[in-house]
Amino acid sequence: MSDNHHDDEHHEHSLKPHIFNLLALFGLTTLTWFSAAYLKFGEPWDNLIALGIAITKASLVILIFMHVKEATRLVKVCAFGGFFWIFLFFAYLVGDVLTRPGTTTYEGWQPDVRKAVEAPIHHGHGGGHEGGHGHGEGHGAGHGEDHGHGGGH
Amino acid sequence: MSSQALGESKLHHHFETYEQQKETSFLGMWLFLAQEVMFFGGAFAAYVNYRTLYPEAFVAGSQQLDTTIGFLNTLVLLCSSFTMVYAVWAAQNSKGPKKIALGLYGTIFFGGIFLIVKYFEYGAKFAHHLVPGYNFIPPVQDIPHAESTEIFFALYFGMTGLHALHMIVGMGIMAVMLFGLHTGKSWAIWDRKNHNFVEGFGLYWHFVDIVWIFLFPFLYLLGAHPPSF
Amino acid sequence: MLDFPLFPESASTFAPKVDALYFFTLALTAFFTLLIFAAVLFMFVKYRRTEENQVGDPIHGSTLLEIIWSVIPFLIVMLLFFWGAQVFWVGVSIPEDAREYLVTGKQWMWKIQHPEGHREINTLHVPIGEKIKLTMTSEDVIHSFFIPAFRVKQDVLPGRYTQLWFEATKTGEYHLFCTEYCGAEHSQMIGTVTVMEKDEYQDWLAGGIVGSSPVASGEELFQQYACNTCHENSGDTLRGPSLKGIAGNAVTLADGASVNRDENYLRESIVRPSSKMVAGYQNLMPTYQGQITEEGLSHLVAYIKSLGSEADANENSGHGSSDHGESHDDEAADAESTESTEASAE
Amino acid sequence: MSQTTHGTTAEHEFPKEHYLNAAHGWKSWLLTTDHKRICILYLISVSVFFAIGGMYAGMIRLELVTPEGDLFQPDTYNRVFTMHAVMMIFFFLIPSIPATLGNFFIPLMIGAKDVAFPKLNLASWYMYLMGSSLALFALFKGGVDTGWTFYTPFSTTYSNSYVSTVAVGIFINGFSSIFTGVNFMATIHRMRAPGMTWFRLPLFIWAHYATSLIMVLGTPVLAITILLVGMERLFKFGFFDPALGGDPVLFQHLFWFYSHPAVYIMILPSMGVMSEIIATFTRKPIFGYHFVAFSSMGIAIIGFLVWGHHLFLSSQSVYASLVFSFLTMLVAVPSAVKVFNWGATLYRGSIAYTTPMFYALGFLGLFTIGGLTGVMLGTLGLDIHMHDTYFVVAHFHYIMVGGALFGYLGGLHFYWPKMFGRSARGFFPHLSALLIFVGFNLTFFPQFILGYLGMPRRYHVYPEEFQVLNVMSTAGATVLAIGYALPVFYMIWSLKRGEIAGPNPWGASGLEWQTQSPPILHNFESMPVVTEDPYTYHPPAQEGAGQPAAAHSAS
Repeated sequence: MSDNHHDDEHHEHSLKPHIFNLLALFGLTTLTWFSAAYLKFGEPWDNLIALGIAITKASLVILIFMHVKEATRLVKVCAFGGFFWIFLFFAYLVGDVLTRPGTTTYEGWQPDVRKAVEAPIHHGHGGGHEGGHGHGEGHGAGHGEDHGHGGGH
Repeated sequence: MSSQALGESKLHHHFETYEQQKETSFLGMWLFLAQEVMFFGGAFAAYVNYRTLYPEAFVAGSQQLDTTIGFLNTLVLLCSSFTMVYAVWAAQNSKGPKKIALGLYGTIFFGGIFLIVKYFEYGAKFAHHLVPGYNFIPPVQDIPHAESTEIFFALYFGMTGLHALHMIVGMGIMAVMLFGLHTGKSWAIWDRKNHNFVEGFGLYWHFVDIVWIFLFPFLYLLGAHPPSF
Repeated sequence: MLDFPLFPESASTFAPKVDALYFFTLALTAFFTLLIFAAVLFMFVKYRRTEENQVGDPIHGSTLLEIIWSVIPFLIVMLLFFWGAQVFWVGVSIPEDAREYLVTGKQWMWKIQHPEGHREINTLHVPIGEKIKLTMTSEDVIHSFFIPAFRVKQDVLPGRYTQLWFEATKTGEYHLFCTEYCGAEHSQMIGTVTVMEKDEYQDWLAGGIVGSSPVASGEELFQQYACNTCHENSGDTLRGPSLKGIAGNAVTLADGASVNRDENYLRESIVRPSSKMVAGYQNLMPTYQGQITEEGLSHLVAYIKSLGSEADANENSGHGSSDHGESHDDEAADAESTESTEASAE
Repeated sequence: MSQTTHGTTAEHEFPKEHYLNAAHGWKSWLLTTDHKRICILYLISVSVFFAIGGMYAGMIRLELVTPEGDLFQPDTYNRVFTMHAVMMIFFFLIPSIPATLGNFFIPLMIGAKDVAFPKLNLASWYMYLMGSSLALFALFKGGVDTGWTFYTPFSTTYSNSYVSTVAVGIFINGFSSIFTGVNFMATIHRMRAPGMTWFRLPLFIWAHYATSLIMVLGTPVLAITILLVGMERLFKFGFFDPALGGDPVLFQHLFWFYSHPAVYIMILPSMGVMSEIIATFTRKPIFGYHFVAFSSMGIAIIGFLVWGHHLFLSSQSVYASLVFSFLTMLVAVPSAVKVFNWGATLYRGSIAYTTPMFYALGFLGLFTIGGLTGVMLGTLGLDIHMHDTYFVVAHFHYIMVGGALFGYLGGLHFYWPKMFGRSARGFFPHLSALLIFVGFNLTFFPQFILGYLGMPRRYHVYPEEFQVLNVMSTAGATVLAIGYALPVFYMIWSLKRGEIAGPNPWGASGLEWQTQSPPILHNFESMPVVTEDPYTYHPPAQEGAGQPAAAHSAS
C-alpha cells in the first residue's frame, strides 16, 4: 500500500527501514525474554511488561513490515479494528470471571512461583481428572435408583 | 487465502482502473486478516479466561516450556518476516524474479527451521507426559489447581498447532509462487506495476508472525524462570 | 376441553413482583404494537395510490421527530432496566436464614434432600410461608431448576453450586421442570412441588422415612474419610485448618489473595484441596475428586456449614465434640484474618 | 438518475441477451463468477434447506399435538428439533438474504459490474455446499441431538450423536459467510459508481454493510469455538467439561459472542429490503434516511456487545448480567427508530397495494412484537421466569420468521421481475402472503402464552393443560405450510408464463431498475453516473427531463 498513488513514478523503495525494524524487533524480543527471566516486579507488572512489549512488536510489524504507516485510513482501521474488537471481548470475559461468586480476589496476588520452579515431580497420579471420563457411558443409564448416594453407606 | 483476491497481471473485467483493482484487493486482504484476528482471538479468549481462573497452573505450565528455544524461534520467525519483506521489496522495485525467489526461499528456510524446532518441542511434550487427554501427568503437584495445567497444555497444543497450520499453508502458497517464478508463468511476472500477489501474501505471512509475537509471551514468558544454560 | 389456562398460578412472594413487571411490559408491547398497526393501516388506506403516475410527497425527515422517538424509547427501556434489575436483585439475593434443601440434578431426575434428612426424587415438599433456599449441583450436564408458579429458575451446573430461593404463599401442587436441554429424556426430568400448611408439613415429615439429615450424613462421611485426623483432633497442631465457623467467612490464602469460603469454596477444597490453600498450611490433603458423590459432597459441605457455632457443633456431633476445644488458637487467627480481609472480599 | 416512467402498463419485450443466456451448459453455471448466477445457485440451495428445515418444523408441530409424546422416541424428537434449528439458522437464514438478494443487487445498486472478488464469491458457494452436505450426511446417518446451541458438557462428553460431523459442517459453512462478508465490504468500499457517495447509497446497501461487519468479526469466533469443541470431543482436551477442569460458561460466552450478532445477520438485511420496498411503493424518500442508515450500524455494533443476555441464569456474574441487560436495552433504541421511520415514510405517500408491500406491512407489525418481547426478555427480572420457555421460542420466531423471512419473501417478490424478467403478481402471491401472515400468528402467538405459563423449550412430553394452545399452534403451522408451498408453484410458473416485466415494473428509483430485466452479463451498458439522492421521485405532472428534483435537504 505504500505507493498507492504513485505507482507510475519511479520512486525507489528503500530496504533500510525494514532492516532497522528487524533489529528493533530482535532487541525487543531479547528484552522481553530477559525481563521475563530475570526481572521480577510482581504479578501484574511482569505480565504487563511482557504484553506491552508484544503489543509494541506487533505494532512495528504492522506499521513497517506491512506498510500500514503509509496506508489509507481505511486500511489502518481494518488493521487495528480486529484487535480492538477482540480486546472488548476479553474485557467482558475477565470482568465476568472476576466478579463471579467463588472467584479469588486479586488484590496483592502473587503466583507461587517458588513451588512451580522446583523440578517436575512425576507422581503417577492421574486419578483426579480421570473421574470425569467415565460419565460418557452414563448416557443410557436412565432412572435407576441413585446408587451410592451419600457415599457413606 | 484468497489468492484470487490478489492482483494478477491483467485488469479484471469488473474494475475500471488498476488502482481500483489494487486497492480493492488489499482491502479484501486486510478484511481477511481482521477475520483471522478474531479467529485466533477466540482461542486467546479461552486462554485469558483460564489464566484468570487458574493462574498458578498456567505458571507451572509455562515453566515446562523452554524459553530459550522459544526466544530463538521467535528470532527465526522474525527473520522469515524480513526475508518476506525483501521479496516484496524486490517485486515492488522490479528487482527481477531471482531476488524475489531469494526472498521466498529465505522465508521458506526460516519458516522450515521454526517448524522443525516446533516438532522437537512437541516430541519432548510427549516424552514428558504433557499431552493433554493422552498421557498427561501434572508436572507440579503441590500448587493450587495443579490439574488445570492440563488446560494450559491443551491451549498450548491448540494454539501453536493452529499457528503452525497457518505457516504450512503459507509455505504451500510460496511453493506455488516459486514454481510460477521458475517456469516463468504469466501470472508470476512481478514488477513495479504488478506485485499485488506478492505483497498480499506478505501481509498474510506477517500476520502469522504477529500471532507468534503474542503466543510467545502468553505461553512461554508469563511467569517464566531464569533459563538454565 | 377448551378450558385452558392463560396465566400461571402465582404462588410465591416473588411471583407478584415478576407479574407486575410482566403486565407493565405487556401493556407497553400491546400499546406500541396497536399504535403501529393502527397508524400503518390508517395510512395504508388514506394514502393509497389513486393514479398510476402518482408520487409521494418528498418528505425527507425531521430531526425533532427523530430525537423524540429516540429519547422516549430510551427512557422507557431505562425504566425497564432499573425495574428489572431491582426484581432480579431480589431473586439473586439468597436470604441467610432460609431452610436449606440440597438438590442434585442428573440425567434425568432431581434428587432433593430436606434439612431433616428426608429424601425425595422428583418431588419437593415445602411448608408455606417459610423462606426456602435450594443449593444445587449437577452430576453430569447442565440442568435448570424451574418452578413456574414461583417464577424462579436457575441453571444447575456440574462442578459448582448455584442457589435459588423462594417463599411459597399458596398451598397446592405445582410443576417442577428442567429447562436446560440435557439429553434424551429432558422432558421427563420433571416433578411436582407440594406446598403444605406448616403443621401438615410437620405431619408429612413425621410420616416419612427419615434418613439421616444432610448434616448427619456429612458427619458420617467426615468420620468415614477420617477428615477429623487433620481437621479436628490431631493433638498439638492441626495439620489442616479447623473447620468450625468458617463457612461464609473470608480467609487469606497462601498466595495472599482473599476468598469468601462459600459453598463453592468448600466443595472445591474437598475435590481439589490444593486449589486455594489457607495461609500457614502445607498441601497435604489428597484430592477426593471422583471418590465422593455429588450428594456426599453436598452433605460434607452442609456438615461443615453446620459447624457454624460451638453450640451447633455440639448438638450435631456426638462423637467428635470432645476434641473441639483444641483448636482455639487457630480459630482466633482465622477470625482475625477474616476481619482484615473481609472488605477486599466484598 | 434519469427520469423514470412510473407507469407499469407499457408493453415490453423480453431482452434477447441477458446473464441467463450469456453462456450455456452446466459448466457455465458451476464455474460461473457472475454474481447474478451465484445468486441463483444460492437461491436454489437455500430453498432446499428451507424445505428440509420446514419439514422438520412440521414434524415438531405434529409431535406436539398430543401431550404424551407418542409420535417419536425422545431421542428422535431431540434430533428433529436440533436439525430444524441447524438447517434453518446456519443453512437458510444466515445466507438467505445476503447470499441471494445481496449478491445479486449490491453490485447493481452501486453501479458495479460485479462484486469485488467474483471467484471468492463462487468459493463461498462451494464452502456453503460442502458445509451443508456434511450436515446432510450427518442427518442421514442419524442426526445430532445437542440442540443448535451445542451446550457443553452435553455436546462434548454426553451426546452420542454426530456432533463432530455437524460441527465441521458449520465450521466450513462459516467460511462461506466470512467470504461473503469480506466481499461485500470491499465491494461497497471500492466499487461504487462515480457520484455514488456514502449517503447516496440505498439503505439496502447500508444494511448489508452492517451485516458484513458482523459476518467478518463474529463468524471466526464461532469457528474457533466449534474447533475447540471438536478437539475436546476427539482428544479429550478439557476446554469446557468441568469434569476435565473446563468451564462450561466460557463455551456459552464464546458461542453467543457469534450467535447473538448472528440474529442481526438475519434481521439487518431484511431491514434493508424493507427500506427498498417501502420507498418504492410509497414513491417517496425514506423518512430520516441518515437515521435509518446509522441505526443499522448502531444495531450491528451495540448488538455485538449484548451476548451475555443469554447467560443471565447460567451462573454468570450478576454484575456482568447487569451490564449486558443495560446494553440490550440500548439496542432497542435504534430498532425502534427504524420502525418509526418506516411508519412515517407512509405519511403522504403514494401507496401501492402489491405483494411486497403487504409483506412490508406484516413485517412492521410482527417485528414490533418480536422486538418488544425481546426487550421483555432482556429485562432481568422477567428473564428469570421466561428464559428457556416457549416465550423465547415465540419471540425469536417473530424476529426470524416475522422479520427475516418476511424480508426474504417480500424481497424475492419485489426483485423477481428484475432477476428473471417476468413478474409474479396477482391473486396467488397476495393469498400466499395473507396465509403466511395468518398462519404465522396462529402458530406462534399461542406460544407466548405457553411460555409464560411455564412450558419449557425442547419438551417432547408436556403437561396436559398445555394441549389446547399447542393444537392451535399446530393448526397455524398447517396454514403456514400452505402459504409457503404456494410460491413454489406460481414463481416457477412465472418463469415461463409471467408477464414480461420491463426494466422498471414497479416504477422504482435506483440504479438496479435502470438496466434491463434480466440484466446483461456485466449489468450496465455503460458506467452509470449518479447525480441524485436515493429514492428521489419526480412528480409526473410535467413531461420531459430537466425538472428540478424534489427538495434534497433532509430535516
